[in-house]
Amino acid sequence: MLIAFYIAGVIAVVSTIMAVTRSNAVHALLYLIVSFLAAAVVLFVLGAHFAAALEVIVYAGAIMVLFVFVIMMLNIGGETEKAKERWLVPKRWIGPALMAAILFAILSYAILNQPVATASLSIVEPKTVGISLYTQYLLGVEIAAVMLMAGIIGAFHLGYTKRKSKHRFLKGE
Amino acid sequence: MMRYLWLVPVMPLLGFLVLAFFGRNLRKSIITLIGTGTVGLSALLVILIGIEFLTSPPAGNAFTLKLWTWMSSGGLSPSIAFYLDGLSLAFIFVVTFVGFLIHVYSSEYMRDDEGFARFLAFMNLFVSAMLILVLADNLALMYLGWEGVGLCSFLLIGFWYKESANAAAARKAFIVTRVGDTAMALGLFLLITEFNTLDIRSILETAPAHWTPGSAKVVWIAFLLLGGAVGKSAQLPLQTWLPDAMAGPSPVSALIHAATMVTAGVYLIARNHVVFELAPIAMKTVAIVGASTLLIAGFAAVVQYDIKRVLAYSTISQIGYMFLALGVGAWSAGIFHFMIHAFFKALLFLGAGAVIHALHHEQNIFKMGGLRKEMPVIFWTFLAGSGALAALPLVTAGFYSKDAILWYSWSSEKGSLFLWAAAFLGAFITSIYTFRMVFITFWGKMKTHIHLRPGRAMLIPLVVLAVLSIIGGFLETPHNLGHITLFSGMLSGVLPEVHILHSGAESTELILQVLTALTGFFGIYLAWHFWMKKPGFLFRLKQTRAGAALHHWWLTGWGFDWVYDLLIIRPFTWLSNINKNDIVDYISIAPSNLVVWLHNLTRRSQNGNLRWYAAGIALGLIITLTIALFL
Amino acid sequence: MMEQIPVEQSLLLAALLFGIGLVGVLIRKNMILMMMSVEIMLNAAGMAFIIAGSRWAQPDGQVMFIFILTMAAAEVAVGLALILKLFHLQKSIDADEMTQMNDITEASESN
Amino acid sequence: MIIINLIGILMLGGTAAWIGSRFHPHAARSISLVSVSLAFLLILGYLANNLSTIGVTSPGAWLEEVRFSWIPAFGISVHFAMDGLSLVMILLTLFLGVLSVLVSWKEITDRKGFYYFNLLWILAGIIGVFTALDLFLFYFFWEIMLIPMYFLIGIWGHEKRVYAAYKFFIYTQASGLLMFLAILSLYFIHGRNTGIYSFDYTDLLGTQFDPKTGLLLMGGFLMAFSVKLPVVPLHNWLPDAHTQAPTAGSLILAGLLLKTGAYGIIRFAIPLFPQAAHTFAPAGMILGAIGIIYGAKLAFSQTDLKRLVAYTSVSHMGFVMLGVFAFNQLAYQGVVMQMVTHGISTGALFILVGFMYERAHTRDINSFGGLWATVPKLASMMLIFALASLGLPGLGNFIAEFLVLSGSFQANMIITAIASIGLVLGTVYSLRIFQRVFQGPKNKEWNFSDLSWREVIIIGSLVMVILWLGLYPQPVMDAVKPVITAVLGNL
Amino acid sequence: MNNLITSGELLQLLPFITMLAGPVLMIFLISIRRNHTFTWILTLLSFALTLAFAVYLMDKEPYVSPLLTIDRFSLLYTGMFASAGFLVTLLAKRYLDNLSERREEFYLLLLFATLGSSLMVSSNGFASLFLSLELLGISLYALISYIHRSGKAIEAGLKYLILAALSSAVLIFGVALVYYETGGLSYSSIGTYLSQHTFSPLLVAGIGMIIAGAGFKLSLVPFHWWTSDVYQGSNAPVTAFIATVSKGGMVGALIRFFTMIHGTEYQQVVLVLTILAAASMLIGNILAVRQNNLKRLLAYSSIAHLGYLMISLIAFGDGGTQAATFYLYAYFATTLGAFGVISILSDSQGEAEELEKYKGLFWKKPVLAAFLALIMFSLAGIPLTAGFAGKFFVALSGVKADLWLLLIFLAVNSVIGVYYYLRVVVMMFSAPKEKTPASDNSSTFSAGYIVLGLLAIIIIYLGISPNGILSLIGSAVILP
Repeated sequence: MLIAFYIAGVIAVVSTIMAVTRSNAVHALLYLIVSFLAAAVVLFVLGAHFAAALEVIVYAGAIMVLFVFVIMMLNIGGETEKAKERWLVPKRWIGPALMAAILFAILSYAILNQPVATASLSIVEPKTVGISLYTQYLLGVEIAAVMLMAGIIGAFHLGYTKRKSKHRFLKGE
Repeated sequence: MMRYLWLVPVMPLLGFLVLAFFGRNLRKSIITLIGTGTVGLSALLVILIGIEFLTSPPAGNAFTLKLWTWMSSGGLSPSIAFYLDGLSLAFIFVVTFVGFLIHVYSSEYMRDDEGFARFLAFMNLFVSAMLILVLADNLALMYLGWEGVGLCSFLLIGFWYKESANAAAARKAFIVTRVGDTAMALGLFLLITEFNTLDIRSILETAPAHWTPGSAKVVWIAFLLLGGAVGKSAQLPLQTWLPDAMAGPSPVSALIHAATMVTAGVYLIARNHVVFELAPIAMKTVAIVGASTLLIAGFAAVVQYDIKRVLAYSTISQIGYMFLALGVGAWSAGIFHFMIHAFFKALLFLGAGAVIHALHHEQNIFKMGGLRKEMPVIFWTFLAGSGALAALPLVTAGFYSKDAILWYSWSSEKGSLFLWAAAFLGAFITSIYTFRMVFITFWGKMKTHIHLRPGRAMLIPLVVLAVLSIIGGFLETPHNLGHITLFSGMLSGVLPEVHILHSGAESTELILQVLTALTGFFGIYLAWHFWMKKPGFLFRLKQTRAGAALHHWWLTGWGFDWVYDLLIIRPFTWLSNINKNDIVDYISIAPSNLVVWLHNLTRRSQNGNLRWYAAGIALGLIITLTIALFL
Repeated sequence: MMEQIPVEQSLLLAALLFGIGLVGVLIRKNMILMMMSVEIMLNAAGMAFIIAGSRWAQPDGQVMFIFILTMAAAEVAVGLALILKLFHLQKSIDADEMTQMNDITEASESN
Repeated sequence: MIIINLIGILMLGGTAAWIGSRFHPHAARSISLVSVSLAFLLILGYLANNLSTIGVTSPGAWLEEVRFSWIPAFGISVHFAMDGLSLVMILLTLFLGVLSVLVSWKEITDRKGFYYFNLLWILAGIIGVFTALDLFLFYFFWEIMLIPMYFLIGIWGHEKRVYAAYKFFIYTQASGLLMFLAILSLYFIHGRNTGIYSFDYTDLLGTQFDPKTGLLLMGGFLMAFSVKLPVVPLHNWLPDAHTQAPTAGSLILAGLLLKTGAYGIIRFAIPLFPQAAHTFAPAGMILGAIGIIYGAKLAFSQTDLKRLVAYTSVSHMGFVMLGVFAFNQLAYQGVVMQMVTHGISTGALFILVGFMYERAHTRDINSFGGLWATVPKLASMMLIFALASLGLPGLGNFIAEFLVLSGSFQANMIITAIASIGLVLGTVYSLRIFQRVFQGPKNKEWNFSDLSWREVIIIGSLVMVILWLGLYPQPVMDAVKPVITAVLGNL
Repeated sequence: MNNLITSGELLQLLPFITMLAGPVLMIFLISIRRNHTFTWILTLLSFALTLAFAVYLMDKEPYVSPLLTIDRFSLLYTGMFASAGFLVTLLAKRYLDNLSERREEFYLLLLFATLGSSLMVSSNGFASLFLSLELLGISLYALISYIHRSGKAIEAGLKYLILAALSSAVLIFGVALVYYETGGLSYSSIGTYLSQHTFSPLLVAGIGMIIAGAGFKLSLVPFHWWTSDVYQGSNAPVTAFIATVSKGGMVGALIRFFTMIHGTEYQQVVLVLTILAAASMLIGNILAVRQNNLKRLLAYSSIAHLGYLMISLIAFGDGGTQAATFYLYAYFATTLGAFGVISILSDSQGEAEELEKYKGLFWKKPVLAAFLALIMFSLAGIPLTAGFAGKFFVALSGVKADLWLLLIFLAVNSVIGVYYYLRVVVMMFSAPKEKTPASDNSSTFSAGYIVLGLLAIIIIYLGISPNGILSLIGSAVILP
């Protein structure tokens, strides 16, 4: 299992890096899906089976597909990005990478400076998750539902582009 | 009668108020009536009060009339109160009487001026202020009069205000005397600190017990008061304003800058004689100031060609005599000289005024001449005044008053040979410049057409004053010449007797008198010789470089103005000009500039770029974590 | 019981993913990819929750993961709608061209 | 109750003026004249009724007091009280208030309603400052009087009004905040010491501090008061504000607003922190002397008449600073007299300059000259107040300066001696005002009219007051004597 | 199942349910027939009812569940948010009238956002905090870009979305770390853990990240970047909403969190907060100094104001929470008023955001200008206004806690603040460029004017007599 963790971890990291650096948006997304799948493996190894499943289904499956969909719709697969981005200019990425590295270093410092001895990980069954979701976190689920509703209403409103008449406020523009 | 003392200063004040408020709407005769009448009434009142005072003296030979408490705080409570004794009586007599004469003179002299009412109003105000000065029972009130006369001097010097030069002269007079006044004010503060009162009598009574002679405090006080006196009386080193003050109309010069105000310093010192006697070094300084002033002013007078400036320097010089007298402790001699000087100097100024008036505002003596025959009354009265000024023996009042000073500067225990020598030399120069002026003006050829002849209102005061310049001296004569002591008798209760060191040296006195008389005549001869008979010598002297320099040096009053200009006025105006916009302002604007600078700096961070913002947040996160974890 | 998976290492993995996601947000100009990078970060956070939940043997970690998932979905929905709108308006989804509002062109009046 | 009535009348009057101006263009000025006069009469009536008790109250006692709870949770109450000092200042406020309405009568032509609203609210604020005894309330009024003043300068001022208004506001606000912090810490220190959390002046008197804290807190108070006063390095708002304000604004600024600083020092800064005040005294006196001389010097350099007069205020207020830290009866009497007489004389100068400006539309001293014959009344009035400003005996300012200097002389001779150079410099600039404008050759054929009846009444009343104060200042001095005794007694 | 909701608890949740029921009802109505005015009224009703219920529940038993604690504190905030929402709704009507279609969703989102904010304050653990935060956030994204034909609105929405998501990720990662360390998500369990353990670096990092995430919502420097652009890009009512309700929710949540964990007893936390507060005051004010866009100016000023508020958060135990809440009240009233004026002045020419537009306003629309002047004075902290009282209480708590550095910052920055607030006032009082006749369409403005009138009364009331609110706040204790 440990091996699986490491392999999955490495894949996740590498594919995420690829996802972040690819100039072709579709490629990037595909790498990201790989990354999510690897992350799902990690989650599985960590004992969160239910979460691992959700990671695959919702993240890699639903959300990323949404992204792909939009990219396809806008038809900005490679060219737009390529034309404008000069990728291998260090100026572009060195600062952010440095910052992220520092942040990672700080977090590593914090993680590795643990006064408590290494704890063991245990499996959390989907059942317990389900039970707590519908007992203790019932209100949370409600709120999440409202949140989704808000998201849907928002997306619905923003996605609406049918009429061509302009808003009165914007006629001047 | 004495309870009407308050009316003495109030009468002219009323005159002032009436003229100030309604003067422009009144007819000239009424203006004259009010302007001279109020002073005349005052003079009358003074004479009545004087008679009562002398015939039935009040208790303690002094009379106090308290009107109201001026300000009372923490024990210090100066009042508006008048104090009459021999000294103040002498002064108010001169002020009202000479003042009245000068008012009468002015009523004709200034009649055609557009500011006639204003002139008389100011003159009235001056008389009132001067009377308050001398009648004040405390130093605070005296300070009121002191500043009041300064103000009137300012207003009257600048009476013809449209000329910038006149305004400048007025300003100069006010500011220079104000320097002295400030010193005097400090003296008053020190007196308050010491006694918590400004009441002159109580100060004088308690001072001898309060201080040991020569203690630091009293010396300081004496010097500070002397500062005030020096300023007002145009003595070294604050004498520079008086020659310029001649910018005012001649009656002003006569009244303020000869007869009364400029002698306020003498009055101040005489009034506070106890303080000065407790500070021998201050006394000595007074004497030295007087001696050196009389010399410096005398030399300056010799080269002046403006008739009024000659008289102005002569005034400075004569007041120097008074200071000398005070300095050697000859108090009453000083005061006596003040009175006589008031007569003859007022006379001279009025006479000069008449000449100037007649010659169409010509003041340069070298453009006059030969007026002896044209204006006989003026000539004779002027001659009488000049005689008094030059102290021609026996017949002029000036002889008696000046002789006393010369004698005491020799014989007093505070006197010395040097002081006498200075005074003697001064007397010699006096006769030179006096008769230089007389000869140039009245002898020789007519150079200017006579424009206007003085009328009765101008001549009567001249005659009266001329008479007084002659006979005034008989109030007080040396003991080898009749020994009349009417004047010093009046002052005896107020001022101490002079302590004579060389007592019994009657022969010395006589020798000195004769010497003085002879030098006086010698001076007249020299004046005749150099300016009438052989004017070429002096002309050639002036051509030489040293002669020219000396001439210029004396003409400009020994260069005091130049020094003050260099040391004080220029630095001050320079500072004012470079710091016109207040350097502190720049400092205070700095923070706001800093904020704007920071604004322009930080503004760039809000560039609208999303990635930049995200980076900002990441950076913020790093900073936050760093602080939290590592600080 | 399972093999000992070092907790620190798994947490480090989450932190690393988080960091990479951050780099993505900072360097991508394409709005879609920016959002995608945010998703990486959120996913990393979810992973950290699962690690923590596993550590304490509590379901809360996974519950939080689910909540994060939900939130991500809702956010992506709105976000993509917005990106579509942006594309319609500007014909570009370049983040660097989205600088209509800033303090630099708002020239400060000098007074 | 009279205090509340006064403030109420002014505030209501101001509001009524604003509303009234909607109905009739001239309603505003009439309404405000009526309400200010009413307030003035009210206080005069009070004075007449209590004339016998004013000078003889025991030290520290109040003539009038109102107090009710405001924010009890923090020990804040509405506490107004009036003693001789407050009474004198209120009289001055309302007197100048009436004049300021009269001065504005014709000068203000647009937005009258709002103008008079501001004018009256400033007066109300100032009265509040002079009577508030709760420190919170005091700060409240301290700030309240700024806003209408700010509007007055910023809207009806001259060419650089906005800058001046900013500067005025920011200076006072910044320093006020320091005072505010000082008030708060005073509140807590007192609360911790005694368990009584209160902003009330009477409670806070006698709070003990360690010397450093005391000095810091007094510094906070002094900061605010010094800016208002103003003390020299903090004076820069003043020339601009005075110069740019409309005439009534300058009158109120110079006549009243500056006095709140002096009042604050006497009422709060020194009694609350006696020890610190003693420590600070030499520095305070030096600052005073610097102010006297520096202000005079700057006044001399100015060519803008109003600015010149403004700098004379800096110089004159130096006397206040000098006297306040001399800690003796003489100096304190002098300080109070200076507060009153400076209000009158400088106010009058501003009014006169305002009259000139109305006629000539310039304040440049070099563009005038030789106007004495043209406008003799104006000239004589200007002369009188120039003389007052240089401290001529017989006019009120002399009493003030004389007392201040003789008092401070007892405290510190050298500083006083240096400060008295200001007397000479005062002469220099005062004469300059008068001579440049009214003497010398005419620069330009000005077609001036002399003072109108309204103007004569305004200035004439000021002349009467300054003469009265110069010749018989005793009533004022008696009225404040108990206050001064109390303040000095606390030291 | 003791965790299920009983009817009694349902009653206790009424304020929240109202904010939920309103939208649900509206969705139904929309699906039948769109009617703007009716939806508007319904929204107002929802807010009013929420407020009424909040007031009603004040004296009732508090509701405590594993996720939410509805005590007086949360009800106080809920009431505040509902009132703010009510006023925003009033302002929005005219705005949306000008929009040709789809106006009703605005109200749904507004109610959702308000609900989110209220829930944030009621959350007693990070799970519910996160959810409600996101509820607020997601509603806001859409609200900001609501007038989506405007490029600015879309831009603002996207910027907010990306940055908010980023900061959410940071926050939630921090929460994960804290959870990893303490084994609990609720504040009380974290508090218990902290009382027994020392701070470990991981916990510090976690709390640091939480503060960073919260700092974003509060727009504290250096997480403030979004503020000006979002303020400018979104329409005025929404800006008002962001400035008030969204920030207020986070303030309430922070107060609760810190109360539960006694956060200000930890020196690291205090240090971080101090630096954030100081930086916010300074940078916020400096950025605003010469800003010519009123909305951006208010954005920067809000940064500074949150900085001031942080003082009382840091002072905490010393009456700090009360001061913070009071300050929030004052800030709410003032900010709403400011944006109210902007939305009233906005017309078909666009948003009234350029300061130039306000030139001479006093002579054209005196009432409006006087009101805006009042707002500016309140923001500047001048007496007679709520802003002064707020600043007074903040400073009082700061002095009590001896936070001298921050107080000096407060003083200095207030002065800078005075400058730019006055600039707005000066603009209004300076003479207008051209004499434009006052375009009087007051009938359409009436709702706006009602809002302003109400706010003016509130601002002055709070400034003069803060007693009532103070005692209300004082009684609003936070239950564990």
